[in-house]
Amino acid sequence: MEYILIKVLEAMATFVLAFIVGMTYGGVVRKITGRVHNRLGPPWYQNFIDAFKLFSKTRGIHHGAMHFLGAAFLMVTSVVSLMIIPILAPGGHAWYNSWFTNLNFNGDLIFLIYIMTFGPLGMAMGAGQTGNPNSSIGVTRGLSQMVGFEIPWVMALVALMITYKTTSIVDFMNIQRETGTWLMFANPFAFIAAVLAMLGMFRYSPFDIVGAPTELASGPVSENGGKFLFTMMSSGSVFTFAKLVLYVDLFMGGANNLIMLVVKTFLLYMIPVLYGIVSPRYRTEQAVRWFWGWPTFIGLLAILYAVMF
Amino acid sequence: MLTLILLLFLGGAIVTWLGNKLSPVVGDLLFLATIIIPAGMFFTGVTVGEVTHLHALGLTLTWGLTPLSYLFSMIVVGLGILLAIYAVPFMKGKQKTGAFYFNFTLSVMSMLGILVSKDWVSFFIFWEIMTWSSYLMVVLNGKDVQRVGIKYFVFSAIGAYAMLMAMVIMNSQLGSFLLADTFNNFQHLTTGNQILIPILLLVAFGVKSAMMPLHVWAPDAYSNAPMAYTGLFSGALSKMGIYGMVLVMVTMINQLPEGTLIRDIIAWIGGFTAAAATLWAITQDDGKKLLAWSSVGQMGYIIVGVAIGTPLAMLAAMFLVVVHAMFKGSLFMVVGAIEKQTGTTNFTEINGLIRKMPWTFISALISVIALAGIPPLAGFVSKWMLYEALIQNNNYILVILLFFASTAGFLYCYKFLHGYFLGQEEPEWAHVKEAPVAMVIPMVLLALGNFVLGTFPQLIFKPIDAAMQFAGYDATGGRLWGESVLFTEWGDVVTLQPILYAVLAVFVFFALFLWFKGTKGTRYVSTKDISTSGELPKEWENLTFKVNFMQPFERAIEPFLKRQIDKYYTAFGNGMEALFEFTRRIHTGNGQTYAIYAILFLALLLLFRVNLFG
Amino acid sequence: MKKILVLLLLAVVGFYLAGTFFDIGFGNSHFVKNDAIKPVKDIYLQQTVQELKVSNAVTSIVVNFRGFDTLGEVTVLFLSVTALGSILYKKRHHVGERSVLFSASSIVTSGSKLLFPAIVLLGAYVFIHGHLSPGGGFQGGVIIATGFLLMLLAYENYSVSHNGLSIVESLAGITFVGVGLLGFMNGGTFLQNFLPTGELNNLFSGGIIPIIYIAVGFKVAAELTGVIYTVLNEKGEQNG
Amino acid sequence: MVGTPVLFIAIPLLAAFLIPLIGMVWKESVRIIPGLVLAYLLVLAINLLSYVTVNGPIVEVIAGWAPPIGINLVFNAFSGFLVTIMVFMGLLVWLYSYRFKSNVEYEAARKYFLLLMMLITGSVGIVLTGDIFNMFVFIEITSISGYALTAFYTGRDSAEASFKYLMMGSIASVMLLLAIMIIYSQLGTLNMADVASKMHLMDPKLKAVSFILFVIALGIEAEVFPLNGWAPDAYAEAPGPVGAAFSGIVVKAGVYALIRYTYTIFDLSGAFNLLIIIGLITLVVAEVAAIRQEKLKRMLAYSSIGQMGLVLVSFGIGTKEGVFAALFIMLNHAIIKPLLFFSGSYLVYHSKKKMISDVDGIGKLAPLTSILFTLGAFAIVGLPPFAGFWSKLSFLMAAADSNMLLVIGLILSVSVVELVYYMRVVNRIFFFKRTTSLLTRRPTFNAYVVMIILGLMILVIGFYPDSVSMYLHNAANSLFDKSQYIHSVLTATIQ
Amino acid sequence: MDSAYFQYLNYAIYGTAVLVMLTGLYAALVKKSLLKIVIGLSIVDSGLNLLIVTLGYLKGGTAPIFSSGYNGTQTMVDPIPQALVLTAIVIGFGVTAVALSLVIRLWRHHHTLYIDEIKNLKW
Repeated sequence: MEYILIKVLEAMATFVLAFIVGMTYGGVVRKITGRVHNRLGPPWYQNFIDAFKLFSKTRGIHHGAMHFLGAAFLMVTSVVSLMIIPILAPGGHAWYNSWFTNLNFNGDLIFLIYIMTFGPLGMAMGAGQTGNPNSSIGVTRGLSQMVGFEIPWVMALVALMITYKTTSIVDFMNIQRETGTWLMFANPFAFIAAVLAMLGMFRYSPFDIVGAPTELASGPVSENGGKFLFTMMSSGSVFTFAKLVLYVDLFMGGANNLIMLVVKTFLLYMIPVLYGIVSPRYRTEQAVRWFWGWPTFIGLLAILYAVMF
Repeated sequence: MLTLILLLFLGGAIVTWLGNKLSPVVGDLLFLATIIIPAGMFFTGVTVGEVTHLHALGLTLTWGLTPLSYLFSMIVVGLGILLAIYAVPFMKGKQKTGAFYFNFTLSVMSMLGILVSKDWVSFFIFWEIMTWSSYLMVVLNGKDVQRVGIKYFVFSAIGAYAMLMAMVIMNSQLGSFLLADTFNNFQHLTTGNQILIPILLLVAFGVKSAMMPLHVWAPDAYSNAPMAYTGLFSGALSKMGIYGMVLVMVTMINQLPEGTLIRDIIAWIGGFTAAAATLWAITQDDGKKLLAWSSVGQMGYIIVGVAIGTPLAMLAAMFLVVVHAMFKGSLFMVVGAIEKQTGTTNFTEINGLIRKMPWTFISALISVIALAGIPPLAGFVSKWMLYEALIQNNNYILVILLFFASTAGFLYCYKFLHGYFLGQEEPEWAHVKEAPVAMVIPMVLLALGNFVLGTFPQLIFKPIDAAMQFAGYDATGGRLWGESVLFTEWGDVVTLQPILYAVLAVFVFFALFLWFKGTKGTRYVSTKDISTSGELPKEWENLTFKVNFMQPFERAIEPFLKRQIDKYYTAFGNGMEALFEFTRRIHTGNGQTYAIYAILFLALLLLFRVNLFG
Repeated sequence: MKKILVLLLLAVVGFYLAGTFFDIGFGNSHFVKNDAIKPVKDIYLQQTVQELKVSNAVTSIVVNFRGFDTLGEVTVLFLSVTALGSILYKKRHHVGERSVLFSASSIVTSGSKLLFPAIVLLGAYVFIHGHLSPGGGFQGGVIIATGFLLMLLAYENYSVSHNGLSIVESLAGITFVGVGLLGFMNGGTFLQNFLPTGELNNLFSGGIIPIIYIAVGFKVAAELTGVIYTVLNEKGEQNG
Repeated sequence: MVGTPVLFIAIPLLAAFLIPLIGMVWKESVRIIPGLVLAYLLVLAINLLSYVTVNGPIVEVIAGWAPPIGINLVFNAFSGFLVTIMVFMGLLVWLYSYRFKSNVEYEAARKYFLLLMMLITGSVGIVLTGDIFNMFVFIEITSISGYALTAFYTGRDSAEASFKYLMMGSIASVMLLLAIMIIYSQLGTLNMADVASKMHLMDPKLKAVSFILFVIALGIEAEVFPLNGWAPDAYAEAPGPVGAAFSGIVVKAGVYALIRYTYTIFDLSGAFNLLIIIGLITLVVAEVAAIRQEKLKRMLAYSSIGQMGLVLVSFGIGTKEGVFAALFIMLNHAIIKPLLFFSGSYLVYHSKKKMISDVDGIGKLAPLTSILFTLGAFAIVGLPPFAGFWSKLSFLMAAADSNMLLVIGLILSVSVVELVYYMRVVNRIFFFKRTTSLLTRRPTFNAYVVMIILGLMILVIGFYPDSVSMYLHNAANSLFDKSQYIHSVLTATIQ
Repeated sequence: MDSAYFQYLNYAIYGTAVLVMLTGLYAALVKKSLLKIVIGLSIVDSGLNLLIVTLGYLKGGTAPIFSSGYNGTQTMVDPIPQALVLTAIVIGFGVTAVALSLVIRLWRHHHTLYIDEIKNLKW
């Protein structure tokens, strides 16, 4: 019992970390985007303010049970992914390292891929129940795009798996520590494919038709306000952080301490953000076909590379 | 005992049919009794290894259960009982109830028969009974009979005849119809036959398991049959193909030097089946069709697993066989319930049933999540093992294909749920009520089964392990799976229980959080009360988004959608019919011409006399 | 085109058929030369005289050795009459109304009246002496039928009783089968001779052979007359 | 033993000659007497068959002249088996046509039943006779009855069909006589056994020519392609029960004759290959033509031809198993095809044109007839657990034992075609909307009885094939044992 | 009567018989009138009968009748073909009768005897 309590506390700590970092990133990105667009942009802590405001709202509307469950599903996904992904490298010996192990040994990459789709699906269903056609349109676009980027993403992962004969994230980190080479250098094609997939995963331009901020009222998220939007926002931030950590774990050898973690994730995060700021938007089918074009080819190269070497 | 059970089914089928002529109620009762009594006898009275011999025409028919067939027969019987309970309210007030009961019972009987057959003759007999009884189900509603029904029967017949050919060749070469003999003495066949026979058998089983390019019958047939039957059709009947395929794979193909090649080919075919069927499923606007294509796709996964044939892959395939029967059975029941309550199954017509049919929705939700392979439900277990197996077996590209299929599968999963239950709640469907209890209970039970198996797969792994040991695999317990744990030989692990608890805990926490947070201030509003783009929609505005639901994705896969195998078959069929039409005109109708034919034939024979008779 | 094809085919067929029969040869004993082969005809010729005491070997073959064939043959005739009736059968069939109406000259009418008894007598002679001289039941029956044909042609109102024909036909047939069955009861085989065979070249010789042949004669005469009569009575739509 | 084989011929003939006489006094007799005769013959056949099974073949000498001098009838396991089927089917056909609509008039009924009885007698004679010329006579008896019965309905195009039949039949009889005479000119005998025992002495060239002529002649009777142009017309235009009798009885006799010549009389090795070739061509062309038919009975007719092709292929395999399978197919076909004709002719009864589309949705109006038709359709395409399956299986086993993989493949592909057209009809019966308002006619009580008997037989053989397999085995053995046949005939004495 | 003469007769007689048959067949296969076809068929029969009877002939044979004038030494021609031909003739007669009646029926039904127009049943 005590053990479980400690575990729960540790998980909460992980969540809080992810929440803070993720929210901050969101704010920073908004700021950077503003600057690049030659506007002032909101302050970096704007997201916290938004979240606090949403959280404080006591009035709201809902459209039924699934509306509730959608948000809950999203949160489940974020949290469980966060628990599966090792936040810090197993080699690092900081005193708080063991806080962040959580469920690291209970799932592997394939598990992660699947659990990560749980949330979007849940949210999609929540959006579906609202009855807002725009929500559903956003959902179909989002799911279509997911089919697009999943292919290079999985190819990159498979390339790694066949080289190192494991699917466990922890093992990948150990391997990088032992060999001293980051996997992004060991199999550059895999890294490129994964990063290209990441562009779609984070839904920044040119792959932001899902949210489509201008034409539609924010796609799946429309009709959500107050606690629902707060839950979505926070779980989105946590999820973003989790994904970044996953990339770092897989390709950049993980982080030995929190500073390195923040640095690495932030740098990685800048790739889609900066690419997105300067890109126009793809239509869904264009986006999907784009993913099935070059990224997939690079993914194939990655697998070929893995098989050959 | 086996004979008695099969006879009970057969006699029951006839009695039910007759009883239904008397009065529908008698028919219902007899039907339930016919299914449940022998099924109960099967569960209680039949032991693995018991053998019965029958004699016909100088051939010995041998019946008995093996651990492998026991696994499958549990699906058949279990699903049979649940669907039988479901079918009674489903068929109430419908036409041809008697025929339905008759064919349903016969289907169950024939499937059990296939599974207990230890020789090819009885295997084939039951196989054909299964074919025609299911065929009569497919055409039962009289819709598009000539196209759908004939297509199903032609493909079934091609498969069955391939099997027939294979079995008579084996009999003539090996002198035995016994499955065991033909498998054990496979090496004694000539090289040509060693290739020919497995291919013929694979065609036979491939047709039933809807393997590409022999799948074209499946979507139409599945969707055309009464929904109370389709669960059995897709859940159990198509598994007979898998059963046969397992037999062939583990025995014959293993003994072939070219075995690996054949395995790879079949696996690729399975992969393509999964991917293509998924894409087609996405484009469907009818829930039946969608599920039908989805079934084809799922069979593709199973075929991949069986074809790869490593212990892990086989384990995955077998697990998926069981689980697919559960979630697909449940989903077809859902569609049936919706059809029963609303009269249609088209997504573009139905909206927002979630609040009218909550239990149906819950079973649909759970089953769909299982179908999508998302943890912690049962579908995930098989998917995980399958991917691991493929990667470990160096099928890298194939695994990508399956990943793609599975990801694309989310689209139709969502489409299914959204199509029926979500979206605008139109007043048109305000009158719809929840389905009768007898229909809800079976589907909820099946859905819950997915939930249980997702975390405690060892419940099913145990019989699967027994079956696999029978099929010549080493014991996999503790090596590839444990109590709620999945392993691989690489050392990858998924522990299911903690994850389930984590998921449940987080889920409950946030659900409660969302519920209590400002409960008083949160009120329910109807789906009409929304804001689109910040504006309140007008009264006349169409808020229902159903038509061209997946248009963006369909546009993306447009080049694929243009190529339908069905079209090629149709072209082939038309060509054949034209040829037939030409051929039959040999009989010109002029008696004189016939006489000339006779003289022509005489002249020919006389001319070739030397060639013919020396 | 069709003609050429047919001619070509017939040429091929003819070539082979003629070739076959040229090989067989004409006028010589063409049976395969082998000790094993004792042609059946020798036995027939021998037994005709010795056993059956019938002088006309053809008759003995037709009525006794291969009497079963003849029974079938009679049946074929019987059937063809029935078939004729069935094929030309009409619901409202006016019996006795001739479709072909013409009047013969008085020479013909009176001549045929004269000839008719003679023809019938000749026919009767031929089938009664079937076992002694060339001819027999079939031939005699046909002769008698020509007599009726003559009468039918000469007299437009001449009619034959359908029932009468039918009765004659049936009785004759029953006689044939009945004699056969009697043989079956007496001798153990169908159509077996059970009467004394008498002496060669006597009218009363040959056992059952004359009886059968007489029955056949009646039968053939009745049947052929029936055929003629039926066809003559056929009411075709001339102006159709 | 309660009788001898000659009664199969003598009794019907006697009855045939008696009927006109008795009919003058008692009109109903024209209907009843043929039935009584056939019933008696059935009893006789069954008795003799069980006697033969135990005691070996019966060779009946006729006119007191032992073979090879006189004509003889052979009732062994093979011919006895066929005779039993034929007589049984004949009885059922009689029962079915009893009180048939067009027979209510006395004159028509007399002719109809007389011809029907003679059709059966002729077929039985073909099977029983041991003399090649005698066989010719019986073939002619059968043919002439057949012509007349085909043209029985004056309202249809039946005369056309009958004329085609007659043309082909005449050519057949010419060829048959030619062939018989060639054999006679060489061997000086007409007795089958005698001919068979001396066949090796014959000049191979003449042998081949005469065999070819036999094949043409008997092929016309056995509906072999390309000699079967008459068959679909005749089947379709003849009254329903006559079509059934053709497919159930007459064709069997034709096939029997062909087989007897191939197996017993001639010793040509190429003959078996010829059988396979013509059988396959017949099968393929017939099934292919059947699928494009618009009239129900024509479809059934083509199907029947196709089945005969299958029988020929099966005989052509030339092994005992092949013969067994062929006999089994013949038996099943004799049971199933009449059922299809019987029920089918009621299904399209209401319609003038007898199109397949006329059966749309009739399953509701005439459920029992429809179900029986479906049963027949299922059985004939060889779906288990019905009778047709076992014969198909034994055929395939026989073919596989002789390594004829291509033949198996071809036949199975054609079976798919067969399946398609039968299922199309079944679909129409049960699952189509009724388009015509015409009412169907309820089958007579007799017809129901007949159809149900046939249906039950299909089920019985389907579930318990051993019920007939012994007879089939005996028959196959008996056909195969050529020397025993020759011996038993040539040593026959007057009993 | 030398053998060369018989050789010649061989060709002449069999040739004639076969030719008659072929003529009849030609008529049956080519002529368009039903009546001519029937006539053709009976010509074939005649040719065949001729053929059969000639088959039974033996050099110097007499009629197979043991009449009082028969001295017991002469060869007799083969009686069997004669018996058979009798049967064949009768059967031919029967068939021809049926054929003609069918022609009458066809005329009733179609009002033509032109065989190419009597094609209601086909394919």
